[in-house]
Amino acid sequence: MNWFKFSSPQTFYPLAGRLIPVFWVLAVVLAVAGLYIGFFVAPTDFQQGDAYRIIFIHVPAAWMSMFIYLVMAGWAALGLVLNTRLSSMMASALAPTGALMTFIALWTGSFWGRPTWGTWWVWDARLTSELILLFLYIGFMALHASIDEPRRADKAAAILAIVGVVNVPIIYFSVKWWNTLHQGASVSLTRAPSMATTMLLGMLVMAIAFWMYSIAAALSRVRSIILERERNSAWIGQLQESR
Amino acid sequence: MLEVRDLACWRGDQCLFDGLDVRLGAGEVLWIEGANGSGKTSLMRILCGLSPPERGEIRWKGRTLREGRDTLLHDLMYLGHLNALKDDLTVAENLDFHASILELPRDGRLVGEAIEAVGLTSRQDLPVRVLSQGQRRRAALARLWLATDRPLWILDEPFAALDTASVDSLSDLVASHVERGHVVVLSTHQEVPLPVSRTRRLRLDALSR
Amino acid sequence: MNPLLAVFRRDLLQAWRRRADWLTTFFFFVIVVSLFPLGVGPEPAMLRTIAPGILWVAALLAAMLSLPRVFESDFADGALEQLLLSPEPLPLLVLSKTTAHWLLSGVPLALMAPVLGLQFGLDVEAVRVLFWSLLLGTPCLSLIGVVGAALTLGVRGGGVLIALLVLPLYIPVLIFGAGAVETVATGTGAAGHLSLLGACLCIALPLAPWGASAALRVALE
Amino acid sequence: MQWGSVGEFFSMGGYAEYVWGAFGVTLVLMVGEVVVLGRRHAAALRDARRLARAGGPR
Repeated sequence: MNWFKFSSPQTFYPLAGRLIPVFWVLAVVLAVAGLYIGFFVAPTDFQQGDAYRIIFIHVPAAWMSMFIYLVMAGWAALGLVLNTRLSSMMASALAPTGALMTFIALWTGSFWGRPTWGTWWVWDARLTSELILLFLYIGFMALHASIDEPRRADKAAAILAIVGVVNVPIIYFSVKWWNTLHQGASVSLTRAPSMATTMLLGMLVMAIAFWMYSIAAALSRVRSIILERERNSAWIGQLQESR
Repeated sequence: MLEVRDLACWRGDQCLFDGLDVRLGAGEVLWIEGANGSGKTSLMRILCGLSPPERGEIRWKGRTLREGRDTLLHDLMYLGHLNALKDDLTVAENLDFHASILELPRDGRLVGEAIEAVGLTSRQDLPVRVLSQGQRRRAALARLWLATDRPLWILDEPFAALDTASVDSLSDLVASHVERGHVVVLSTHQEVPLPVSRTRRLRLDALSR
Repeated sequence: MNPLLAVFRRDLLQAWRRRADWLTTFFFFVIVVSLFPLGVGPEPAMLRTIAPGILWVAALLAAMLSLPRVFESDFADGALEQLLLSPEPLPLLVLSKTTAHWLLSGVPLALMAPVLGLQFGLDVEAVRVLFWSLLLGTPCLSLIGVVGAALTLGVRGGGVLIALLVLPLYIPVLIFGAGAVETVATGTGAAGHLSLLGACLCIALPLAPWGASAALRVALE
Repeated sequence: MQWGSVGEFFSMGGYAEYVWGAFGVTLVLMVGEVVVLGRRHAAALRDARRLARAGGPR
């Protein structure tokens, strides 16, 4: 099976069309299962009461925000090196979903911090790095949007993503260093409540659900990007199917 | 020396030219003609390797631009649409700078002769800012007198804004350069006295789709 | 004179002939720093604690202000095209332009910061560490900044966009730089921070010129 | 099964506004993204079709 056949937007478009519903269904099913575990199976935490249940979306979203940035930088690098348009389209399709995941991680993090530590925003190493990651996403999307010619926009944003992905570990290390220097890490989200197996299971199921969601969202957005960019090529004309 | 096979160039959704095949031997001039926006400058930038073509291949001395990039950079002399002159620097300083970064011969005598050849000796210590458009173009052209050993010249509208005397001296230079077995690719709108036997004309708008 | 020296000398000569442009970034630094006591209040104890952070953030912003100038004029008058067509490898040419930018923006800030530090009540030891941290940190700012300048070349709204791209990448340098000065107050040595700054410089030195050259080639396509 | 009654479930041990604030916004954002994606795809499809009918690619 020649995988390269799918590297051209024309052959990838219908394939993605068939895959998207599969990922949506998987995402919903796994989310329902995860929420069921999170709310009905996992016991109440003796320290934090029921507020800790926010962990079932906070941690998956945080994982996904980091994972999507890496995958995005990977596609961007591929597009830059191999000059394949589809990989660059995939990178710009992933960016908004990644930024959304980062925002969700920040939002749920502060909603979890309020009842547990009494403040809406905690300058904790992970939350602060999450905030900086959001800036990186916004930088990627802003640069891509401000260049008119799509091909140049892809390449410029790809270079930014590569420089960004090299900086992410450095940023995380420096923020952790800064955090221990100033607070001695008295307040930190990293020490989540003792992870009973059901809690861990719930979180993993939710993480996979978020993953399916991100794939479906990115594939759907990449189809729109293909339509917008390939407007002039002949194969668009024969698109009969309504979807 | 310079081979162009089935070259195509698009600007956004519009095809500038397609299916361009040219083969230039030693001692030939390629005269590119075409209306404004027909892709003359784009073609020249593609030949220099500055921008990638939509399709097609370019070979210099038998090797593609990707493999033979170093040889091309050592052999090429590109005069763009823009003069590449810094307004705050004098004519002499600009020329000296270009000679350094392009690794052209730089001793005082040659630089002096180049400025002499474009008739700017009296203004060589003035900042380029105060020069007229024609004088600036001549200041930019001075590099060519330093680059007589470069086998490939790519000149984008070199005769623009030049008076008749400068046009003649430039076309003589191009003629002598080509007689030494080098290759010159240039674009211009004016009828310029070039060595007819060695000149090939190419109309770009005939190739657009 | 080899091409790298030629680019370096020309940038300095060009900047010398347009001194006013470069003095603005210098005065921006001084003015921004002097705004804080007016905003926060003159109590010496307060100023002393926030001084490292303010001096470093102001230096960072001032360095960023002068970034578009690195390529903008060469891009406009066609000189950048010639640089791309020079036999000399582009990353090295970018490195010599970055050095010129650092000399014109980073070094003056590092020289001026101690004076402002004293104004904020920092003791001599802290001011000394401040100078060294800036001297070691500003090259990183120039290197990372040059990539941003190349990426936003000829892009509408480039000036503001460059801040959005570059500031997140400046954060490690800010943390280590400002942290170095603070450690003097807490008595622990600044060696740790300064060595981390040095590490940032070692990472930025090879990566940034590569990134900037790739971005320049893309910008001139 | 921890929750005695539905009311107890929704009170979430007294942390209702935080838990439901977090989950609710996440749900709204995700559903919002799906809606935006659907609308963007439909618009792109419509433009592509209109261009194709209007005379096809030059």
